Amino acid sequence: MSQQRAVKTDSKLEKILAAGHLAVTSECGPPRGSDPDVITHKGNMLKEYVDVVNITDNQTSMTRMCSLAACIRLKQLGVEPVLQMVTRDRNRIALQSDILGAASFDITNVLCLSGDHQSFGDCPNGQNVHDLDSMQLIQTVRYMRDEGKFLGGDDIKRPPKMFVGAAANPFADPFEIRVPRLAKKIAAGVEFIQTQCIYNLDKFELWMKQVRDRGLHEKVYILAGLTPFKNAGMAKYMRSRVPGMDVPDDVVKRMSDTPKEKQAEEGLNICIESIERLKQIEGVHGFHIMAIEWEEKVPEIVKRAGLWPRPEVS
Amino acid sequence: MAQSVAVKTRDTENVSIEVPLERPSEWEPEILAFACHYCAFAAADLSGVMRLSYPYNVKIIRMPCTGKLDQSYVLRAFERGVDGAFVAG
Amino acid sequence: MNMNTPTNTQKRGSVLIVGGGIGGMQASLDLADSGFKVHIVQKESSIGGTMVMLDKTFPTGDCSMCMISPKMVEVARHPNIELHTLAQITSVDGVPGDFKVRVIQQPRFVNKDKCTGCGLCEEKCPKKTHSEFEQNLAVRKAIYSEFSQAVPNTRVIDRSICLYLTKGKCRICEKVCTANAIDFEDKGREYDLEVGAVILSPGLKRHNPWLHQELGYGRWENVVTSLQFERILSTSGPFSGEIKRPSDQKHPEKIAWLQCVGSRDPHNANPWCSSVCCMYATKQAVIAREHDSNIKPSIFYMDMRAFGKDFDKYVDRAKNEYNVAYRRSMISDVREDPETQSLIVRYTGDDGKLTYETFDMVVLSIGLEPHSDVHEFAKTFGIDLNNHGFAETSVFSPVSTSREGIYVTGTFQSPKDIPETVMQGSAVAGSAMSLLGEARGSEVVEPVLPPEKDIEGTDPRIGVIVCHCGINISQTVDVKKIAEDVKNLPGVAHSEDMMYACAQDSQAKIKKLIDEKNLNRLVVASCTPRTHAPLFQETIREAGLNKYLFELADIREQCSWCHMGENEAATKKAGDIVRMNIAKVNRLEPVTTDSVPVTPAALVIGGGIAGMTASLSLADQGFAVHLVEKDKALGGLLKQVRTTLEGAEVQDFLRTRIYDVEKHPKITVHTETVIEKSEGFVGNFNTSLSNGKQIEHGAVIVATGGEEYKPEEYYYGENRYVITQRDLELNLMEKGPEPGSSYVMIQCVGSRQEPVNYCSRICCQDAVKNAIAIKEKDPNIPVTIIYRDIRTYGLREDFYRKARDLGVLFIHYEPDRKPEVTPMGRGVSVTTYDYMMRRPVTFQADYLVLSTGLRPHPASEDIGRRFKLTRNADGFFLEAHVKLRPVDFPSEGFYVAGLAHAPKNIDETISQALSAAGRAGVLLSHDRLGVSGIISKHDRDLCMSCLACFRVCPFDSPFIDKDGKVSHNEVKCTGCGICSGICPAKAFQVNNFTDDQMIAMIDALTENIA
Amino acid sequence: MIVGKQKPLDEIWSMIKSHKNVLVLGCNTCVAVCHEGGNKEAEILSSLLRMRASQEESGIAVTNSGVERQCEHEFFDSVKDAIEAADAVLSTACGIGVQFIAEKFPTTVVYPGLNTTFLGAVEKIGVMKEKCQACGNCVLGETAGICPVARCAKRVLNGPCGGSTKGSCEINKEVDCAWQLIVNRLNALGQMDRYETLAPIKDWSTDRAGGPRKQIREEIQE
Repeated sequence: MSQQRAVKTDSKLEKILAAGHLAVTSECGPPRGSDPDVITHKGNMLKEYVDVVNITDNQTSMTRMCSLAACIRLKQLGVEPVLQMVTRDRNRIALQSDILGAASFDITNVLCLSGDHQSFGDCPNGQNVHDLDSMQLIQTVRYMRDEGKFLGGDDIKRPPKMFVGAAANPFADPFEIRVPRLAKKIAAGVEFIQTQCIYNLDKFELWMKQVRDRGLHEKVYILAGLTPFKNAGMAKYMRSRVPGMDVPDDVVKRMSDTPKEKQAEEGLNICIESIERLKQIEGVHGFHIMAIEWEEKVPEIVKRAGLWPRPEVS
Repeated sequence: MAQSVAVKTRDTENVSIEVPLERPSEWEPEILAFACHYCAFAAADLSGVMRLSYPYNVKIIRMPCTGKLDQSYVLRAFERGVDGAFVAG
Repeated sequence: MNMNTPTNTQKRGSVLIVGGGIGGMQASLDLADSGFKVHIVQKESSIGGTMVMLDKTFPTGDCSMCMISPKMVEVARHPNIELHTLAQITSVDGVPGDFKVRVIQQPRFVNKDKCTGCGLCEEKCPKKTHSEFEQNLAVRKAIYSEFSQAVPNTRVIDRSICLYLTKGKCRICEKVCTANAIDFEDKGREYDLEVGAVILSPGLKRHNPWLHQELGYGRWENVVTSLQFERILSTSGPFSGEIKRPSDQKHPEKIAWLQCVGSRDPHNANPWCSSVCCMYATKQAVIAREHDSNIKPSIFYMDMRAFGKDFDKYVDRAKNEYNVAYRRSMISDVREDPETQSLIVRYTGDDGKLTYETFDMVVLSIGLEPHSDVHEFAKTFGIDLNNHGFAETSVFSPVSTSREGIYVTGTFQSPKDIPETVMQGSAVAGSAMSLLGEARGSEVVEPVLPPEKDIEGTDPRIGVIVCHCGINISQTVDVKKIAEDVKNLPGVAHSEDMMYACAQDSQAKIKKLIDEKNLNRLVVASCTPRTHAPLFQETIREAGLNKYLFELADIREQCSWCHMGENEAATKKAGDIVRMNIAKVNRLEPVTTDSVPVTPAALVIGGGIAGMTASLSLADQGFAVHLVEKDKALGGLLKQVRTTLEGAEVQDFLRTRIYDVEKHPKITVHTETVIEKSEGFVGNFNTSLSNGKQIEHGAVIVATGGEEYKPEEYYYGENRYVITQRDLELNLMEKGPEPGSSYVMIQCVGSRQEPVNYCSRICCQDAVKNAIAIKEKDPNIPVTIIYRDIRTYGLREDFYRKARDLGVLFIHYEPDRKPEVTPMGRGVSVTTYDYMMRRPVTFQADYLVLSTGLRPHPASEDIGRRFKLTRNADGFFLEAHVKLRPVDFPSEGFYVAGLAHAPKNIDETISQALSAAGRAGVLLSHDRLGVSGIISKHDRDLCMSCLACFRVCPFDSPFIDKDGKVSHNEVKCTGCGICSGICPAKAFQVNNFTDDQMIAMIDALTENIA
Repeated sequence: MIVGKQKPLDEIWSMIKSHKNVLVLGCNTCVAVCHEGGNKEAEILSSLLRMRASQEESGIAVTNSGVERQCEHEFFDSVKDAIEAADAVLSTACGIGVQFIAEKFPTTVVYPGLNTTFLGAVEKIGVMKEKCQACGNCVLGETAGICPVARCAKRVLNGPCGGSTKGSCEINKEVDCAWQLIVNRLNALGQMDRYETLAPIKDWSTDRAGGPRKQIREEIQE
């Protein structure tokens, strides 16, 4: 496994990764309402089986409970959250103040994203912000942490100690700039990456090879994103409707060839097989299992993929 | 106002079109034609040469080409009471 | 024979044209437009020839009359053309450049100056007879005009049947004629004409199928000739376009066309192929189905000869879209079923069995043949005829007869289609111009006109003339009431009605009125402006008024003639039409037309036979020529051809042609040169060449030629026994046929199948030529030609027969069952399916000869892009009009000749080159190019250069000027007004169609309802 | 140039139908070039409104006129009394013209005939596309001449985002992904090495976000 690296924050995820273990993270979407139990229920389910849990920030521009509140709920449950922040909805003042808010609850992981365009969500007529873009947000969080200063230049009393992450989509166009873009994010200060869900393993391996060629896998922890198919319909939807998603035809065919009642199980098998194959790829430091509205299956996946029990770090 | 009815056409879902009012018997419509000198105007001449007969309430304005038509001609005609206009070229 | 023989006598600036068909008309217009006096002598009472009898033409389906009637009107109205109808030539003396001809004109019995063509006499004449024009399917009177749009449309009395002229009774026509134009004392006359050159375009007679009793023409009523069927199709024909059986007027469902009636039939009719019947039969079948979709057409033929441009595509569309059934078998006889009067036909079906099929109608595709009096005709003009009775011409000078200074065009030279006839029309015009070059303009008198009255700032004083046109208008429209009603409209200074506004005396009266009443604008309410506006415009110009201060209100064709019997409504409508035009004329302004200088030089692109022939003809006409050739030497594709089908030596001819071009003082040859940059417009081009030269010229002739297709099929290139026709011709010439060897040829290699779906027209001739060459040298060498259709059209049919007589084997193949070739040790074996014996047959061939087609030259793509000349889907240049402007491009000043336009034979290329030179000569003969008055005027102050006009103008006349703003090139403008329709700033206004004039017309029309 | 789109006739009619005497005023520069609000379109619109009025038997009088540009004081002199005679003006200029009339004729009601849409270029006749947002602080020098602020749906300054597929933006196949164009151009110019330099956080104070802007040329100011 990769060698030890210095730990800069109290983030459990950073410690696990620095210790060279394969990290496992998951994701859950906060409710479209104020009921906290949705978070606590999902938190408890994932607690034993993953190291940290991402909380999405108004994913696909659908208005939901804010990511910060859900993270605080998880924190109170003893589950380490990853605060996702999109630059679509807040300008630089709101972003910095939310980071401080999260830091005050010792939330130590943040994922910087541009966010989906508001026309996908429930308020297509709304104005978007995009004061910063995702890379500039990475710079901002690292500046607040390492320099202890606001963007405006003033000092921050008790600066936030966040382990900074970002997303990466090896399958979006134009393919030839996807690795340079990762390099750019690293230059901006990103420390861990959670990739888009992987179905085209060949293309991912090619991307990883190019990452390794530039030695980027030693500069950033890369977590391979996975989403098991519940049924053939979901596979077809992901292939055609979700931008930047690369679902090869043979995977879709494999799903649609299996009879209806067995398709969920087949989806999980594909996920497990992918994890086995991803384990062999040098530079993959862990898995980000996004079981959208299927969180209950994460334990089974983690167990069957031989990633259980989770390592203990102090 | 004229009522309209929804009609399903080949490539669009129900498009609403005005239902034409039924025609009062003694009504004489005023029709105006904008004809291109080389083809439609010549065709009108030929129908005369062959003594074909057609209703008299159409009058023809000669133009160098139908491309010369300006919306303001047609609108002017409608504003001044013309009931129907066609462009032929 | 050299193009330009020096003669000592003084040359005449006039030309005699014998025959007023489309070929003669084209020649007359080209010559008259370039300053020559033209005399057209026509045997019948009206010009028009065969084309006016046709309903539609292939391959576009345009209506024949709409294309030819504007030409006829132009001929009748042209100041330099004099029509001698009902006339014949009896003798021709003199030398090239100075002939004296004697003309005998039959009496017309109607005074052409008085007769206005109103047609009252014809209506009242009691004596009827068969109408020759309607092919005896309808009747005409003793006093008649050949067809409704005859030119001149003066009536003529047929003295063989006129009751007065035969029995001294009747004279009704004289009584009813309000213009007292009837003159029974007319004796006709005899007179001489002195001309510089003579052009023979008498056309041809249709074969009379009465000879073939077995086909039943004349016995069974429902057997008609193709020309009769053409009249049946025509809306102005006997059944006004409704397809009916002559026997019971019922709508026929099954119609059969029998091809080659009187053609390709050496034993009891004509040996040659008439070239046009396959295509007109296909067209008639297609148009019949368009008239009546439940017609089921079948065509019985030997070879489907669709060799022209886009002809194959037309036949394919007939097969697939109009499901015309094509049966490859000849019909020997037609029997009638007495009860139904339908016709029974017998032929071998695809399954080889004899099949009987009943048809409601049978159309005999009759061929063309020389007039019966052709020998006497040839004697009069002192020209030789070939053995078939056509004018004797050579492949290399296809429009010159055996007698110098006498030329021939059209079907009298050999059977051909309308575009080739029109091409030869312009070609003979070009040749006559070369002969009489320096006499141009000598016999043409420019009318002297008084200076134009300046009406600036004066109020409108409009004269309104409302015409009776005999009774044509006044029987339906109350002419006097209209003249009265408009008397005190704003701007009207005088209004009166006249019996015949277009008559000579009325013209004089109008001029007097203009002077007396100091009128400055004129409205005439009578017939259609399209034919009569120029007449009145010239009259008011002669009275000192700018000719654009005039408008003609159409109250005959568009009112009285189509609302007969509804007098009250028609009068009201006519009143509206007259008021509308008065409102417009109130706002008319005088239009000054300027002109642009023309550089009397031409740029010819391509040094093949087409480019060289065009250059020589233009140089002989006196114009400088710059001939640009991309290769090292002139000659083009023809350098690889040894002899023509007729056996003439090509290389000798080519050498003399190159010598003539290189030594001609007026021609500058630029070899190894291409066009660098070219700009300008008609008459004023400026081109820089890759050899650094900068040339100014007024016209461009594109002769970029073609390229032979290098086959990839049938192992060509891999097996040395597989050669092309060119290779075979070369080694036949050098070594002759190998004794004991055998030859197999395959036709249509790389042609007539998608994506190259056109016929290259020359490969059948090449195959037959080479086959004959082999057989004549060694008769027992087997030669087999595997073909789809042998298209040796026209007089080339003789050589197809000669090849068969010499023992050449011809076997038919279908595209879906192509011959298979397997290479052997020596030579190849070829297997093909024989439709006669209904099984495959195999030949051992020492040599497999592929007849490869022609492709457009790759350089044409660059030339097309550089000069914005469009090309069709196959890559050949697109002419302005497939039938009537076959060598012009849509944009002025550009002409095409040779293979760049479409594949063609050597003589056709030479004809087209002469034609292009003729057309270019017409343009370059003017030192200034007048710009028409009805064009768009651009106001730069209103224009904000939004470029909308720049993008939509079909003639590229708006351009971005040096100051970055849009300017408008009036020379290129045709006045269509698309720019003024789209211009957001209303910066464009078309003379005589300005927005305020159009709005004024609309307001006038809607006065009583607004 | 400034591009606008005529409002639907129903919306315009509902605006003006309560008035007695309406003047439709065209502007003959930018919105005339895109055939939406020029003097000619004003004439057509007024004719349509007159016909609508007659269909609904309302006694409204609709006249039309036009000026060269509705963003310059002096051009209004020629139509001053026409405006004052009307109790409402329907201006088919862009938003600038409508507000200019409101400023110059305080007691005259003014309505917009157009929706001003964007600053754009004429791709081909009849097709206009947005190219610039006037952010006041141009980055085109760094992005090979293609603006991510105006032409990327999420104004990503270090793009492309994860949603770019086959050269199109995630929101709509018809919209080009600006960053795909930038990458193509950088490739064409052989400047791909510049792709990895991080674009700094942008100063939006010069943009509309910084408040309505004013620009003064000292030397030609009266």
